[in-house]
Amino acid sequence: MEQLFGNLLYNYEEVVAVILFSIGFCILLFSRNLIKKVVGLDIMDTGVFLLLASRGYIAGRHVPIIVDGITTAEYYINPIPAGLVLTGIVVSVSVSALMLSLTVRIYRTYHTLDVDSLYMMMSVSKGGKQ
Amino acid sequence: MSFVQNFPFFSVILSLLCAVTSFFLDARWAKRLTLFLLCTSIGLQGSVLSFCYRNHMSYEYLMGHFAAPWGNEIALGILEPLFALLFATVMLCCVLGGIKRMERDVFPGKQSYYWIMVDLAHVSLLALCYTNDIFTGYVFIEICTIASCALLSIRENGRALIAAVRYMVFALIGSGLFLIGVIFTYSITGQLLFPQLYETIASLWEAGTYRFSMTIAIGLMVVGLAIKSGMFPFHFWMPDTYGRATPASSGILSGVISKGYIFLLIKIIYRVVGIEIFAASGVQTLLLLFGIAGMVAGSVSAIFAKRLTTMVAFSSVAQIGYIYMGLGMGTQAALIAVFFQIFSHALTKPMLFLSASQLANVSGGRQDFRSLCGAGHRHPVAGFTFTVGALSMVGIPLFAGFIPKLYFATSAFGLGWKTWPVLLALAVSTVLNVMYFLYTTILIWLPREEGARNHNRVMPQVETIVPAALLAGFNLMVGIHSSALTALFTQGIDLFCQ
Amino acid sequence: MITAFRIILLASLVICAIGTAIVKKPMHAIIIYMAYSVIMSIIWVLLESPDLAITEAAVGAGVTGILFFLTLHRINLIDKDAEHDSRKEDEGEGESDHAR
Amino acid sequence: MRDKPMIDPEFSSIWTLWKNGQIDLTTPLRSPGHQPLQALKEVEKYRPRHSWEAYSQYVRKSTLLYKIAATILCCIFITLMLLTVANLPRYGDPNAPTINEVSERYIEEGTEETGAVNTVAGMILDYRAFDTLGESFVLFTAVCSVAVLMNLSGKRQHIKHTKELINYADDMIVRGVCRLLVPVILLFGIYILLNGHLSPGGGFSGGAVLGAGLIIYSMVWGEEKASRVFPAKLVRLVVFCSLAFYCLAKSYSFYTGANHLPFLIPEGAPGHILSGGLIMPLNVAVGFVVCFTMYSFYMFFRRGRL
Amino acid sequence: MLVGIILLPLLTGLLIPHFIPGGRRRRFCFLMASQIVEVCVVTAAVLSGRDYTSDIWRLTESLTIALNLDGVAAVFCLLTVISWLLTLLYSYEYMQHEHGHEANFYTFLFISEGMLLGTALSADFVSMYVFYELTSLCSMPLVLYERTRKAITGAVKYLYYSIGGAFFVLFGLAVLYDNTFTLDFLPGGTLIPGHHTQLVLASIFCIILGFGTKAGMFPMHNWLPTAHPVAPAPASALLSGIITKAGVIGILRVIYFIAGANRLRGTWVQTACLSLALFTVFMGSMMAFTEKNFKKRLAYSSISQISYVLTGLFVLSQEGLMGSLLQITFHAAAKIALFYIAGILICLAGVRSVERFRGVGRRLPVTFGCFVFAALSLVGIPPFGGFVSKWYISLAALDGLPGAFAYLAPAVLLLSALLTAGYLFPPIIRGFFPGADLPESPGDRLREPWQLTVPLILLAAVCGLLGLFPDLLTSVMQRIAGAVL
Repeated sequence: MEQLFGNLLYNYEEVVAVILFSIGFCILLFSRNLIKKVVGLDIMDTGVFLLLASRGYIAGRHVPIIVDGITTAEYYINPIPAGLVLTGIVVSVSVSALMLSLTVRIYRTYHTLDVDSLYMMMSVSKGGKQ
Repeated sequence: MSFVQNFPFFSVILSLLCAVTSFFLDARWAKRLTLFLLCTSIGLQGSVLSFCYRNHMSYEYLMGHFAAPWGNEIALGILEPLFALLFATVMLCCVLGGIKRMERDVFPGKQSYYWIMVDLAHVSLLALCYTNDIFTGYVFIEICTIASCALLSIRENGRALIAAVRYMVFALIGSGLFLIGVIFTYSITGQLLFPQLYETIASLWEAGTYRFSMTIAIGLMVVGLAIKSGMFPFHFWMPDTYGRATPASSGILSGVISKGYIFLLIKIIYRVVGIEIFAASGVQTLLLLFGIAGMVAGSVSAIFAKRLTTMVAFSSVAQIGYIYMGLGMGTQAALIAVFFQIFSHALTKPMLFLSASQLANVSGGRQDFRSLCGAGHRHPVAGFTFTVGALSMVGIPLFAGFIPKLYFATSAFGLGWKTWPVLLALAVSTVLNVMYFLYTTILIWLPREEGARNHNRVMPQVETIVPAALLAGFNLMVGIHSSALTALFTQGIDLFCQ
Repeated sequence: MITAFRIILLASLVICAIGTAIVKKPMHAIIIYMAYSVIMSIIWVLLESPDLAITEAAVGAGVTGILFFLTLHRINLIDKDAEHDSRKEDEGEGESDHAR
Repeated sequence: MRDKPMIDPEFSSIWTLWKNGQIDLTTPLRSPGHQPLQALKEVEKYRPRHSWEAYSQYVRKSTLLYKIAATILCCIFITLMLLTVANLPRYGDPNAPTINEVSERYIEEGTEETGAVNTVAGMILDYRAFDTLGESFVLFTAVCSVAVLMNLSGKRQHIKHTKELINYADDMIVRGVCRLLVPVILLFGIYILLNGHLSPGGGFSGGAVLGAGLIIYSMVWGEEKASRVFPAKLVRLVVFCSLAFYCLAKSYSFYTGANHLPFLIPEGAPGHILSGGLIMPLNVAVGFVVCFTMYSFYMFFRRGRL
Repeated sequence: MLVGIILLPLLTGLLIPHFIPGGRRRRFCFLMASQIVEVCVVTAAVLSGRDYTSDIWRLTESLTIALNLDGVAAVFCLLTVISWLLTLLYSYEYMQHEHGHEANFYTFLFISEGMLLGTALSADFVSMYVFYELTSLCSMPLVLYERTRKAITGAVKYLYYSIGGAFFVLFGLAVLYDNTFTLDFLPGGTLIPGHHTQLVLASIFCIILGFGTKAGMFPMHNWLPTAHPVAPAPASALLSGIITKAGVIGILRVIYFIAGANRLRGTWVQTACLSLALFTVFMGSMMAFTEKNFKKRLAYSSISQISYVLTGLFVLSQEGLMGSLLQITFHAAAKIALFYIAGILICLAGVRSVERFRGVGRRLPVTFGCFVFAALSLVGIPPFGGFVSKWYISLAALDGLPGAFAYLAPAVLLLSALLTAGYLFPPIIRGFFPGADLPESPGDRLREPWQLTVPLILLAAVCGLLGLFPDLLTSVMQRIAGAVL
């Protein structure tokens, strides 16, 4: 048990990342406002990225940019997570732009951002027409 | 390295280029470009498939100058081109069958975007089929998600938009979980390509270190893909998504895109994790239970559905339940059954959606079952295709749906306690399928005494006949002459799991 | 020292996230989220990956925030339009309101 | 539930039909006219017609179960996650499994093999270029979908009241600051873009900075002016050209790599601006894509068209 | 050859009613011609004595669709084609009185004939299953023909019961798939000895239940009285005369060719099935006795009569098999004749319920004459056909069955024969002797068209003559049963 907590204390970045992810998850599940849902989505993504980047970090090493010819791997951190996170950030911005435009369209159609009222509209609008 | 082996890569690049070019063109040319692309890609995949089948070989294709584990690469045997071929063919049939309706649903200024999205969905499916790198898989999953959301919401109708939001929320949760799974796997193994991952995971499991994290990582990846492909407890986005989109899109979404995710999942199970570790990690049993629950729940809610397309969409919840049940059984026979199920469902469901929308059209755009009485007489082609699809879904012999049911039933034995739930679920779900599909079939073939007059009977045109005939023909072909497919599957599995 | 700084940053990150969760108005949530992104980009620097820091600062704090604000702006515009239309409608079909 | 009668009474599921045995063919169905566009309008113009609180009460009741289930799900999820994190290799551990031959080769031979001093740039643009190709197409897909959703060129969708915005260009301070700021931002972006293979940054960061600069520009001096500077055709053309160039260049290197043909692009001496083979042009292409993606996001949200 | 036998009616049904120009008469001549050709082909194939076998295609790599013409198949095929021939002749006149799309009727009539022949001819379990399902599907539109509420209800009920039964069969098939050497039909059975015995027995019981659905065996008999009366008379004649026998074929094949009589003899399966069959015999007669609507009464009587056949099968002895084959033949003849009569009564005299039969016999003497013959044969009065079969079945039961069943079975059969007499003779008597207190005069004699009466008379003659000279059949059936056991 204490070994477990010790590990948790060591991996505090990852713990924070997981907590962020869970907060985003909760916002996504519980918030009734579409815009806040999108915010939650972004927080979720950043949590994931923090997790990934902190996996690549090594204490006391430097940016993986080769300066004055030192090419020993012990001098630099692991470059792979940085690249993956770069991809992830771009993906997340595209996704949130898409979600926001969906939000605007929905507001234009139904004049509300509240999820429950949206479902009410769905339940009472004439579903049989195409 | 013979020239044919470049073809998968060519098809990927070609469809990327087509997408970019359509961004610069108007709708008419974009349409022609997309159709050309789909036909070409069918040709390419077909030639690759025949090449691999003749030489019975599987090979890695470097994407760049650096071999694994340093560079990206794609790997293919027999199964990958086979499924790519299936996906391209079904997409072609969908867009052919849906063109007229799409041009009525989508605002003319935006139709070129529709074709771009079809191209992008196609390329992402190809990449999901061929990729040998788990992170590439993630990237193309995202492309697939965004493209399918656009395909869904391009029909600017309120319900479709809400459906799109729901779909996006679930899909993004899914890809987030998948990404976390990938990260855990990476931080345990330090690898991203399938073969190296396989070796490292096997050795780690032997050593017994990080077993818990490994299990959780596997579970996260599986659950993420399962959410995106609509496994039972996470299927809430499905009915509206499939029921509200324009028919071509619903065909593509339900027939092809979910299958793409499932194929990636199968690759992960068999080529990254390895089936023994997958079974040992206990995720397998989970899949079995959820699959069985989905088979029953999907059919039940289909019986209570009030619109035709919603009913069809719920039935695909049940059908995907079959697939997950098969993955949960975990034997090779079950895997073959799963492949058959993927084939039959991918060939049948678009047919059902297209014909359902045409039937609704001739019923004055209404989808409730009473307006649909006798729609088959008003639009004979659509009625015929719907009948074929329904019979296949029920699992009548000679139709494609019968083969997977038979294989599931025969491969259910010798699984210990799993045997009886599987058989029971098969029984229940078949009976339920009969209840709604055959009933609907009878319904659409009933004449409407009064109503029949004020609807003019639609004379079938070529663009409705051709895709319908194609899909129905494929369906019957799979149902009647399945031995060729079985041979492909067995050889493919040998190459796949080595 | 650096660890303490890092921990402070992470704590404020969590606080920002929780704040986003609890505030009512979307506007406030968005502002807090932009602060969150800025903190995140500092953390990227501490994690020895400056490319991420630049990208996060430009994308997360910049573009995404602007997109959020534009969304709110569009929504207000739509409301104004709606009032506009409804005024016209009410002049047109007053009795239908009584019918409801 | 108040909203029951609103639902079309003609609707009946298979179950209801099946329960009472047969389809009633005797009563004539109401003959439906065939106008889907009309129907679509109805759905779009729909406004709620009955009391919200009655419904919201009903929703509370119906969503309570969902809330409980979601809470339980979250708790289980968090615990599992924490346990997994506790079971991972330690943070900052120099001999974690991630430090293996892959990352070592990226660092040690990366400069010779790719000619890029910035290992990350070399990795994403040469070793793992297929991912990055997909990534830039994610952006492209997003632009197209946003265009689909936000494009106002449809009928009955033009927005009034656009004049009610504050016109920043009249404000002297804002104008002056931005006149100083925007060129600097753009220069910085270009610098990051061009030095992507030597210093931190690269296509994505530089493109994002450039995009931010363009957005500020068009915010201050108005979209009209901005769209006169960057007309829609131009934006499309640039995006098309850079993505096409990206595809072709990468497919050249993929093809040569896979078929083990000689790769004819010179690597150049590491550390110089003209080095790294294809990396710098690719960075520029990616930068253009990202920049104009951000810009067109802004424009679509702002005025509904490029 | 065998493929031709199946394909000919299929193509006939698909092409001739729709694509032959000219009037109803011309089309009908074509149909008749092709049916006659069919009869000749089948007869030739049977008489030539060689046993044809042909693999059509491979469904999966292990399951093939194969046909084989052995004794049992020969009996069924001859029955089928001959009764279809007569029915075709009958329905030419009859269908004028029905309103509906006649071409579709002929289409599905012929298609279901083809599928039924396939069921009889199939050489292994899988192909039989396939053809069996297709038979149920293709015969469903015949019930649906009139498209009234009742017709739809009947059709849907028929469909659900058949598919449900078929699923039982599929389940059993899946079990047998890996507990048999092969799924081909070999006399004596192909079970792997001592291999999950209980599981195999259970699956065989499931299969029997599943096929029993179509044969109207007790737990799932309920669709018959709903579906048969609503179909037009020719269709219902075939449905209850021949198509129900598809289930009988299935049970026969499973018992004697997959499981093997010796493996089943004395097991709980035999006991359970016997008790079910006997109960059905009794219950069917009772229900028929209480039923007023004539066609419904006939449907119930088919339930009981077909369970005679099943009883004979479950005896698991050569005499039993022979008796049931005889019973199949005679019941087909008698029941088809009776349904023809019901059709004639409906379309000429407009009489549906049994009470209104009074005096109809005088108006339709020929019909009622044949009615007498058919009824006597169905009851099993000595000189008539039905007697022979029931006699053999009872004999087999007496010396073939263990313990109480040996006496119970003949008693039940006798009782149900009495009941049969009870529900068949009163209508005849009423028909001929209305009694003095007839409220209004029954009306003068009606003209009975020859297309309606000729098939009827033929069938009645079969009932009579084959009863007088049973050796014609018994010797053949003896050989067939001997070949099986």
